[in-house]
Amino acid sequence: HAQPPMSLMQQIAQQQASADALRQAEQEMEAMADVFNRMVDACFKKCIPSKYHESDLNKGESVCVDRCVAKYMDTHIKIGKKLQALGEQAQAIQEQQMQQAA
Amino acid sequence: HAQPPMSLMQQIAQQQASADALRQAEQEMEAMADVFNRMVDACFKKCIPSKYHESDLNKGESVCVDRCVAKYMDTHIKIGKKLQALGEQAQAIQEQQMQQAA
Amino acid sequence: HAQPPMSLMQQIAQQQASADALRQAEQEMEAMADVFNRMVDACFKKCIPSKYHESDLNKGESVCVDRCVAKYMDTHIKIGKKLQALGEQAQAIQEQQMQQAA
Amino acid sequence: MDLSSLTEQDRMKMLQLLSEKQMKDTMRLYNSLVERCFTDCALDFTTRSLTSKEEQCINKCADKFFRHSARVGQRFQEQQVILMQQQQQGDQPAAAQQQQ
Amino acid sequence: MDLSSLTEQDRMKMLQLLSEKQMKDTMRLYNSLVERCFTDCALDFTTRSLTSKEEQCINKCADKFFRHSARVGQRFQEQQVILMQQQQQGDQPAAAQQQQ
Amino acid sequence: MDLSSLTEQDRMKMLQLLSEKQMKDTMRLYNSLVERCFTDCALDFTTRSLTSKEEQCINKCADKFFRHSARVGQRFQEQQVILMQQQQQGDQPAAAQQQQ
Repeated sequence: HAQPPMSLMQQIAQQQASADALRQAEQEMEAMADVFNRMVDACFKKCIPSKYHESDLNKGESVCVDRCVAKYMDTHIKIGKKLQALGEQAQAIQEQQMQQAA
Repeated sequence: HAQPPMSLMQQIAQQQASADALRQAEQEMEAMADVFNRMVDACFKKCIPSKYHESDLNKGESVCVDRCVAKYMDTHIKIGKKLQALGEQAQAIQEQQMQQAA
Repeated sequence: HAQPPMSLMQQIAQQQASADALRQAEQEMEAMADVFNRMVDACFKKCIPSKYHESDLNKGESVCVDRCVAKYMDTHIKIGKKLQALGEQAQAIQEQQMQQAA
Repeated sequence: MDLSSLTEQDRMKMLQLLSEKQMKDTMRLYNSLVERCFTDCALDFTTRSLTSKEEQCINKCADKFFRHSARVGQRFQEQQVILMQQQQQGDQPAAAQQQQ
Repeated sequence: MDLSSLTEQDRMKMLQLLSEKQMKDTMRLYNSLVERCFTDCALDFTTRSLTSKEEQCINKCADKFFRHSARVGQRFQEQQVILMQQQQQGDQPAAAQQQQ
Repeated sequence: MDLSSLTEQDRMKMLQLLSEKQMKDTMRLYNSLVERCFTDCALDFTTRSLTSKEEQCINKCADKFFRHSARVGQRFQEQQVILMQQQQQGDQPAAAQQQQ
């Protein structure tokens, strides 16, 4: 049952990679759930009057919900691109500063 | 100090059961705290005008808070039963589908 | 490479202290982030009209934000002192009760 | 999500995590639903128990929220599928294929 | 909560968890109280420090919230006890015994 | 924060934690920004895609929020430094040195 050193290292590295993938998957699940929950809330506020006359979604509410989801996703994507551009900009400035410092 | 295999298995099973019970207790504590915090918020909004004329709860506010807690708990129970019924309904449909598939 | 028992104990104690410090640092980070996020939200509501006429913060908005942060921190400190006094009061009552029980 | 690097043990952990997450989400849904329907429907604090009018409102509120939430879930999934297809077709602008 | 299956070590962990949870709850209470009283009381942004009127409002807001929160806590506990008793008496409908 | 008692291994963990925390904060910022700008800007539900007016509003909303958030961050840090200096000078009342 003696383990050669290299194989042990590999084993540890594999376990680390697995733990990292697990944490990342966990974070992605949470991020997705957060998006969904906020969308549910936002579209409920936009489309469902708080009078609750009946249990069903009526025609007008249903159409509103469909459009609301589409618009929400659109907003999500647009702001995502903005954030990405901002991140790249910040990185470019940082790199420029590091070059000037060198 | 040699451990027979069965006993080791039992030990691991016991530790697993303990860890599971710990996680469940943790979740229950969090769920309870969430209920309480939301109730505090909801009843503050319902019963305490945001003028804050004095530090004490006056008579009217106190009575309102008591009734608010009772109604909130009632709502909690009613919606809980609804969720449970819905869960059972979903399970029944799932079982029906599995029988049809078999 | 044999470890004398005492040293092992010390090692375990050191690891425990380290794990505790890690958790505490984690909690402090989270508390700080919570303060900041709430302040950002509160001051956005107080100072930025939801019309969004331009991308920049205008002069009036900027001045408002600066004052808002100062007032928010002041509120934070004042309520912190209140909580502390309350905690000490509760502790004094508890100690008194324990003396009476003894 | 790239789960190919997971060990067998972590795969099990993943499933447990998923079920815990689901449990937590259900709790959150439950608690937020109670808060919402209570806030919108409990309007009379001259009594200690829910009036029949309040109770009806709470029932409709909960039903409506379930249906709303299910509908948002469906649309969300559909959009996710469209977005994935677009990404595979080489990152075309998302808006272009979503008109009306 | 069924804690009978806990090992001695996990029982210790449980206590630590409880105290951490309490710490976190206190933090959350603190931060949400600041947010609430600031939002309701800080209304004048022509000055950089709190006016005496704002400060008085914040003091009353915090006091009132503590008392409110304590009262809700008391009532909540009482209701929990009633609910447990009802469950032991064989799951009778909760509403029936709570009238007025 | 007293991190002097951290082992080398936990120091590494701390850095990882920090980067995960940052990741999470960015996610939270992202999601809350989407919710805020959507709520304030998406007002017309007779169409399925954002109108150009809505889109402009969302752009300005996001820009404004970034700038707002950055400004609050700066002021917050400045105040933290002042508070620390005051603590080192022996806990003088915080309000006294903050007038106007």
